[in-house]
Amino acid sequence: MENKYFKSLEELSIDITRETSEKPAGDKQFILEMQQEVKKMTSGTRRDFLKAFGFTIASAAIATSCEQPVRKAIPFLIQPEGIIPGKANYYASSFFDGIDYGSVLVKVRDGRPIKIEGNTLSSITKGGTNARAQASVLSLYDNERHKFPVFDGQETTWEQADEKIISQLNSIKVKQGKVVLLSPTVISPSTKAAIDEFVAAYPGTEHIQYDVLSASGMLKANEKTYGKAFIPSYRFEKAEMIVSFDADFLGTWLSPVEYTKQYIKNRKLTSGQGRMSRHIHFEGAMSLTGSNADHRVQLKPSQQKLVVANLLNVLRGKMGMDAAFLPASPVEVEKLADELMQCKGKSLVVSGSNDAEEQMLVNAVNHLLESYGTTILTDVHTKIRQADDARMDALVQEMNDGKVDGIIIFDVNPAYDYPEREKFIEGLKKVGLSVAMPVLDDETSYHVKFICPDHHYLEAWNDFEPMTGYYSLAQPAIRPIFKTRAAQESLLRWSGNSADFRTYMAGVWEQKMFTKATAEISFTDFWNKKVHDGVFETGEKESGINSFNGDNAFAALNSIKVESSEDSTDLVLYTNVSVGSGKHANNPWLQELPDPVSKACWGNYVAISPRLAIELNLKNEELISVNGSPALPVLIQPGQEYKTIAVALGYGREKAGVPANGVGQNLFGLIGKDAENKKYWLSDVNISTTGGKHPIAITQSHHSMEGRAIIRETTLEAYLENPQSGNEVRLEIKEHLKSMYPKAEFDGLHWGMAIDLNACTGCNACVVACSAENNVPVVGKEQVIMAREMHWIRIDRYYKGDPDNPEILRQPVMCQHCDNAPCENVCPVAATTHSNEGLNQMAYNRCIGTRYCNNNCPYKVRRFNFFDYTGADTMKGNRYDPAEMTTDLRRMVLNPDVTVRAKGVIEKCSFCVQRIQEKKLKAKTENRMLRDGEVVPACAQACPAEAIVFGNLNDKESMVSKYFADQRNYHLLEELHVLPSVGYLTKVKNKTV
Amino acid sequence: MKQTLFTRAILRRFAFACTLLLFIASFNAALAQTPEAEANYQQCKACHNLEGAKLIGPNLAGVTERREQDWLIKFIRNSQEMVQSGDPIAVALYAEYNNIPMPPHNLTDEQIIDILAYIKNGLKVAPEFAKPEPSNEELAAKMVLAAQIEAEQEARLQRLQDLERDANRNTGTIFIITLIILIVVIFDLLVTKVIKAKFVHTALILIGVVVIAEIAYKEAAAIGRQQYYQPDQPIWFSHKVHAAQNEIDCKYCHTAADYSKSAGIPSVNVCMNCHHQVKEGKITGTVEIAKIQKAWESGEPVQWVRIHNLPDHVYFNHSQHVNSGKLDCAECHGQVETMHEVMQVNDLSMGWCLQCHRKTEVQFANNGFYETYEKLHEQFKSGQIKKVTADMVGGGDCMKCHY
Amino acid sequence: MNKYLTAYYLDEEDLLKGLKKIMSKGVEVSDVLTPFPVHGLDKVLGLRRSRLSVVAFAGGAIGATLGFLFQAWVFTRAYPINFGGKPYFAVPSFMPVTFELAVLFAAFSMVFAFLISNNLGPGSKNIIHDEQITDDRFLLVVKMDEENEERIKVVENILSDAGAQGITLKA
Amino acid sequence: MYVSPIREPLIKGGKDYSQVTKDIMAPMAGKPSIYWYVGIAISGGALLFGAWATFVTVYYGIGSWGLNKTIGWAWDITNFVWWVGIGHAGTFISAILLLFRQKWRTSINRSAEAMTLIAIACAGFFPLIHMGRIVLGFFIFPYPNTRELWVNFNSPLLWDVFALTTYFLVSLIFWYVGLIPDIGTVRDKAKNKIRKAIYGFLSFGWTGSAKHWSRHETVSLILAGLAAPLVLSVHTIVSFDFATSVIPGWHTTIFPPYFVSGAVFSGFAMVLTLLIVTRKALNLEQYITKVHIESMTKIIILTGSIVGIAYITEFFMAWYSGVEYEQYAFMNRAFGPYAWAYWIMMTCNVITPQLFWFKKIRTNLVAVFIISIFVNIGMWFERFVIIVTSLHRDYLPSSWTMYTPTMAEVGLYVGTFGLFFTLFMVFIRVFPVIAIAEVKSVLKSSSDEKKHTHHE
Repeated sequence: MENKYFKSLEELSIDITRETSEKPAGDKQFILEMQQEVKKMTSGTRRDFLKAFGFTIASAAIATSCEQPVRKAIPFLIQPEGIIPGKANYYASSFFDGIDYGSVLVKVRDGRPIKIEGNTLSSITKGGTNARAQASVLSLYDNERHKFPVFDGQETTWEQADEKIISQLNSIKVKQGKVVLLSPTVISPSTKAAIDEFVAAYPGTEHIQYDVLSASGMLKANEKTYGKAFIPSYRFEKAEMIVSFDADFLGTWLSPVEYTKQYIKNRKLTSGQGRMSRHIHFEGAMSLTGSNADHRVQLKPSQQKLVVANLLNVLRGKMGMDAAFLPASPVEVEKLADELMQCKGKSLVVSGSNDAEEQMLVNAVNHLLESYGTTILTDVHTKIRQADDARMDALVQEMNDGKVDGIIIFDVNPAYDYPEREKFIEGLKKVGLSVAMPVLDDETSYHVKFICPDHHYLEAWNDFEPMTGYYSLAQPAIRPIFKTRAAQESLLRWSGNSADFRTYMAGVWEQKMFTKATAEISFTDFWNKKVHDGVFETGEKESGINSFNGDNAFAALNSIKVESSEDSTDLVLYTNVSVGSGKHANNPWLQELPDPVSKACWGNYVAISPRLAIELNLKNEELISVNGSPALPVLIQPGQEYKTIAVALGYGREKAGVPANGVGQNLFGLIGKDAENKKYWLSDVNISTTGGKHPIAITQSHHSMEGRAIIRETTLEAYLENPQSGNEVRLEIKEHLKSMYPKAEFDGLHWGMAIDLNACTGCNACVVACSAENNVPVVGKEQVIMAREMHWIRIDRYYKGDPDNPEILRQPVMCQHCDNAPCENVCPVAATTHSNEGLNQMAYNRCIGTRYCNNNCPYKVRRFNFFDYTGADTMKGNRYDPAEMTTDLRRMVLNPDVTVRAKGVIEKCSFCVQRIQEKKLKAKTENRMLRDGEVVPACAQACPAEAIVFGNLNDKESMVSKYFADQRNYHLLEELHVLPSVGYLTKVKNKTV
Repeated sequence: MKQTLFTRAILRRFAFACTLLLFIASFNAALAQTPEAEANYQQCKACHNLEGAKLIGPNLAGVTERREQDWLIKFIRNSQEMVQSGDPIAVALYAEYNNIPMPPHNLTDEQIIDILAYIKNGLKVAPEFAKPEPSNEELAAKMVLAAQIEAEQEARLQRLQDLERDANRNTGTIFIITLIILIVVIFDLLVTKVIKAKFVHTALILIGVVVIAEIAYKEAAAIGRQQYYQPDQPIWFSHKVHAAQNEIDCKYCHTAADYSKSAGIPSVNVCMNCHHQVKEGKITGTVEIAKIQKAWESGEPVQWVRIHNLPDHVYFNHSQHVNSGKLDCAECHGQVETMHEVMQVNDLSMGWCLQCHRKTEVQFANNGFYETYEKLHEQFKSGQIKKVTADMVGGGDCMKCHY
Repeated sequence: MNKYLTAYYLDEEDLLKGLKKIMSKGVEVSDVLTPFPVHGLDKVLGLRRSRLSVVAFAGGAIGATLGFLFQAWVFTRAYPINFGGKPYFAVPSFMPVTFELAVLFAAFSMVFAFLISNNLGPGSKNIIHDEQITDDRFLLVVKMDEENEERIKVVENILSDAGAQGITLKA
Repeated sequence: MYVSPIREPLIKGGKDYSQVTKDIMAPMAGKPSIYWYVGIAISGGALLFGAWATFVTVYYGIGSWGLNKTIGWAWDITNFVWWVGIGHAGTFISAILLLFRQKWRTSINRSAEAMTLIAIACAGFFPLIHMGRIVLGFFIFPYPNTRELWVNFNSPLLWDVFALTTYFLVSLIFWYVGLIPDIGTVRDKAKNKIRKAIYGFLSFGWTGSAKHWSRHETVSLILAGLAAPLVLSVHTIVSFDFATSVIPGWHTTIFPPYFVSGAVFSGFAMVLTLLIVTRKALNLEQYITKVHIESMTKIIILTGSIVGIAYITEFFMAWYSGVEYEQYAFMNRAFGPYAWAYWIMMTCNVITPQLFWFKKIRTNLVAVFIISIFVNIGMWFERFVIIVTSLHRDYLPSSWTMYTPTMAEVGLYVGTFGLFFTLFMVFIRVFPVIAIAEVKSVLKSSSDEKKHTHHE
């Protein structure tokens, strides 16, 4: 992938403000041909593509000279170097929203970032991304972005705002008052430097970090056992035995993309290693990670600490240490301890709890199992959670006590996500100088005097150090769309430094990073190379970590008591892989992304176990209130622990924008607190029905495979004995496949895709990537309830076995590009046909919408545009756009290479044909054959688990051919003899039957 | 590089020789003045004279003695980079020639060395490539022929324009007249009965219906099409003057055609490369050129009217056709060098695309990409098939253009 | 100038009997107009069997051939496209359309032939000798030479002998 | 002429030819009754409802229906197949019964054929309106175009286009050819000049010449010969829409005969429903007698039994094939969420027609009327069951959904009823509802008066 870099901001001369504001900006170096392209997408012709045939046909014969609308072609005044109209560039950047980190490439087409891809140069994310990183490009074009600085609710200029803020800061300085910088976890070295500069300029300043999803307990536990508050880095790929206590490390815990990449290394069997890690998961709610485990144990959160303590106790006993006297474990841990003992040094125990004591116990377990140094590294720190919950609580108290004179809030939103948000808002009112620096509209900015909007990360320079020694850079991929300014630059300005942040950052890098460089001689070379690569990895290590000190842990072990009675009901507050903490709630792609477990989207709900539902006489969608919370609908979730209910955070935004406002309910208020840390669960909750129903939008309503061989699975043991196990039926089916016609042959290219079900975790990154790449419309909650979601790729989820504790099986399904495609035969107008490369083609402009192909598709992967979701229809005023995806701003995210589909046409996965064509053309111009792995569809590119392999089936050496030749390979519904070009590898679980 | 059919033919003929010579070139650059150099030199010609009056840039005679070869290669590749990096000669040159940058050229080292050798040799190709000097008679005959061809092309264009105008004027009239006749005939058949012989009615009705159906069909098919579209442009820019008389290659201005989906409308600075110097034209005098000056000074880009428009559901890529398909621009755009103002000569309909895909050969033997097609290669080698056209490698598939 | 002598019966059996009688006396009955098809009438009048079935067959054959060839041309010559792995020349797929076109062509060609051969059609003006013939009258028409008044008399007598009513001479 | 002594007379009341003409033309003469106005007002209202639903569908999109990602067809194609089925009776009566020389058809074939044409018009509306982009519906015709793109002759939907168009056109000319002599009668009886001119134009200059009659008979017979296989082919091809697909419950080889018999079944039921009312309203009891009605009920028993056997055969085949998807589809039909639809279908189609075995019920007009409506309901549900319950749970359980209709879909269905009855009521005012000439031609052999005279 060719990624370009900018040498300076001045060269970045693409300006799209003219698109969004009526008045042309002063910048004359403006590519208007690009603008033309943008215009086409945003307001003009692409959506009108059938207008001509639609309604002028009748008058055509008479109006013989009916003129076409004049289209303008407006060139650059001066063509910027490296930018060719109509050709995409890739720029390395980094995504960090205070929760997830990802090193990414930004695809920029004609001046607009349109797609996020993973950066393979990063050894943290290794080219993987998650759904939120994929979706982040859409938030650049959020309708509710702050467009200019605001003072007292009125638009102001940056000069005026700066002047007022500086004078107030100075008066605080004079009276020796206190200023607080409230930020999410800061992992940017340059931002830290800027903050330091600010603190130096205003000595009464305190920098407080605030994590919505806190790991404060872990930090404190490590402080107690290792003498420093840090989060170690994990090496799941080195672990042969993984035990997780409610740590959703594949979905939401710390750095899921990184962990997925590691985890999958030991789960894939395609390179013939015949070895798999064993993953045991304890949890109350049903999480993504839990559903991927080999063995999932239901455990109420209030009992989790007790189980960890018992495990520690048993291990100590087995190792001949003195055991404490503990209350009995609610689940049996003897066998688990035995298994762990066998994998000593190759095991990893993690806990998602924010309880410092529990984390200490976990540390002790890991210490006993000799995990430190192999699967857990204390000298490389994961830095993406640094906040101390107690500090934030103290701040809110101080604010209410009038002890804070000024507060500058970075891109955090405590007025929404702080547990006692009312108290925070009250306190904020008492602060003389309140400045917010958000990117998107949020609740907090309604309570501050100054809004000094920050750039979106795709418009800004930035640097990150997510892990010790792993640096990465972010560079602007577009000129700021609105009158925003980098938050760091604002800080610098207020502390009297007039440097722009890029220069400042380069300075920091010259001083701090360049010294660590080995290959480059000049800083310019170094800088250009690093900006180009996006990452800089030094391999440096942390120092000053003590050796393990078990005293505190042992003390904790001894003080364990039973926290809740047997029949109390626990509530788990979790975040999902889509909207997460709610920061991304205004992103329609994420709102419409089905939860990997429940398949529900557009809102939260109370997940409740089937047994409890019967007991409480609750039905799906009935409204209930938990501990007096706002009413939420019930969703009966198989696999949920009997007495545990769960609700997702991140919903119920009030000031986020049309897509997010009023979707779901905000339950941050229920977050509890133990001694010093936030507690994401409650015991002994009170459930009351409030009457009424609220519909839940679920994309899959039937959960059983009905005994069909849809997902074929086996156990590791059986697989080692017979690699075909679980897939035996394939041989039988193959024998019976006969046809009256000869099999079609493809010369040259025959595209195929193989999906390793063992690797796929169901994280949904592919779904968002596909939507972004292919302009898949967002249809909104009502339409999802009507079962009309448009996703070209979906992840089917089936429950198997005991409904109270089922196994979960997942399968990504997209168009299978059958070589005997049933859909093609039935289209009366030849709108869907087969290409000579084995693609099942869909010509939208030919489609008349009979939906016959959809009916005749056994996989039901075709999608019909029931309404005018995109604004591409010929008729005016019938647009159906509940998520406001067709505003001029939002439309900038559209991929110009993919047609925007009109009302009444069928669409479906094209195997990203635009990418195939692009790479074929590249090969042609370079006078060579295509290389295996050169063409990567969006889903495969995004997949952090490397579950999707794409390539040429005619090339016997290609990866996909090898997958197809694997004995685990099978085709979905192959007995129909439709000859799909997508293969699946059987799911293998490391479990004993 | 001016890729007319003629030069392409030459190129192909000398393909082997070129490769051979490129091989030799690594030993002795001065030897390699291939016809390719002659073609590539067209790019230089726009701004440089060999000797005599200076154009936009310095004269090229003796340039190879004046400068180091490495310096020249670098400069030709990207002069601005050198100016910015502070190369003294480059900076001086830049200042001397009114701060007009020499645009970067996408040429290989070999190509540049080749051109330099060609310049050194006084714009002559190496003897082994040289065409025999034509005699006076031949020259005269050639000139006559050229004049004839030009006249023919002009006449053809005129015919097209006339046809289009006539067609526009006439279809409406014909339609209305036919409609009236049809109504009268039907009325007569049923009511007045003036004409006794019914076959007259039948014939007239049949003819009328056919005529009306044909007009309706043609016009319905032409909706969204702009064949013969020739809008007035904000600047009266003559392709004939630029492309034919001044022999500027298409891709000198439409630079992106080789690399991108769109060929690109030249940015104003490209125009200014020449028009810093050239302030008066042969036809319009200073009037039109002043407009581009004005655009340059005011910073308002020129809003040209797009002529060749495809519907939005069609994906067309210039580099696919120009670069890897080695098509001549004229195959789709017509003889632009004969037109002052450009007119769309083809209807750009799907049928037109398909017909071309069915008859146009791909670079099957020459391009490594096609090695993928093993069976086709077998058939090709065994003589089973004589040529491989675009539709044989999927050029007729929907998703080549619609996705 | 020709004149027509008409006479009618009120029952088809009387008609048939009378007609036989009249014809045996050498009167050339040029036409018989009836309100519904009378069986045996064509035999008495000596009408030939209609060849419309030949037209229908020819039309059907043309329709089927054209239909089949057109489909084959489209799929193998004009624009061969791979539909669901089927060969381009997929004969079973062509059958329904071929059949329908055969029937369509057969039916239309025959009906057009019928209309043309009978000089029927929209706006066609045939002589209507008696408006009652579409109700309950069975009318005989005998073409007479105007000059030969004697012969007219003779025929009139024959008609009335045969029980025909309402004998009239029309221009 | 030999007349079977056992057979009941087909035409009662001792009519002569002139009386026949008068009786049959009576509904066309004079001012229509108040009932006619009420009827046309109601059906016009239904038509307006349909117009509204059409607008909503075209303007807002198919989204105004209850379809979803899994169920691409529901009421639209159900209605389409149902109407096509109803459109089978007319041509079946005229063509097949003509070939079999069934004289009782003469009293009912005209109105049945008219009903056929109108029903096909109603049916044809649904494939049009169900298109997502109806304005581009012309793509479906193989016309020469600058795209050089034709149509897909592999598609059953395209076959439908040809089959329906052919069926409609052939039925139309068949009907019209039969009408020509009767229009001649109307023309000759017309007193008003304009009326005479119009009918004169429409009568194509009919004279009643023996030669014309002879050819007319030939044409009718050959058209019947052509229309007979056509009738069978139309529903066969409609059934291909399902039978050639891969969906369990659709992919069934017995569909063609099953659909054809079902179509005749529902067609006759509709003819009964209409004629029982028409004969009463237009005083045609002596022409459309109980004999006619009984004959039709007998055909209903036959076809209803075939349909019943087909239902059972489907189940047997699902079990016998050993295909799990097929088995599930049928179990799901009978016991799944749409079981109610299945049992309505079974009751109405298999059980109720069996009541016609009893002569008392067969000859009781009220009972026949009610049962005929039941059959129509049952046949509608048959198509609903085939389409919706097969689609809603097909291969991958992840995509299984449910379907509920919307007001727009109801509107379209009601609208076609409006169209149907409006056109039918216009028809009875404009053309003779019974084939006058044909009745006259069988009058002697089949009327009660003539029976007496011939037995002497």
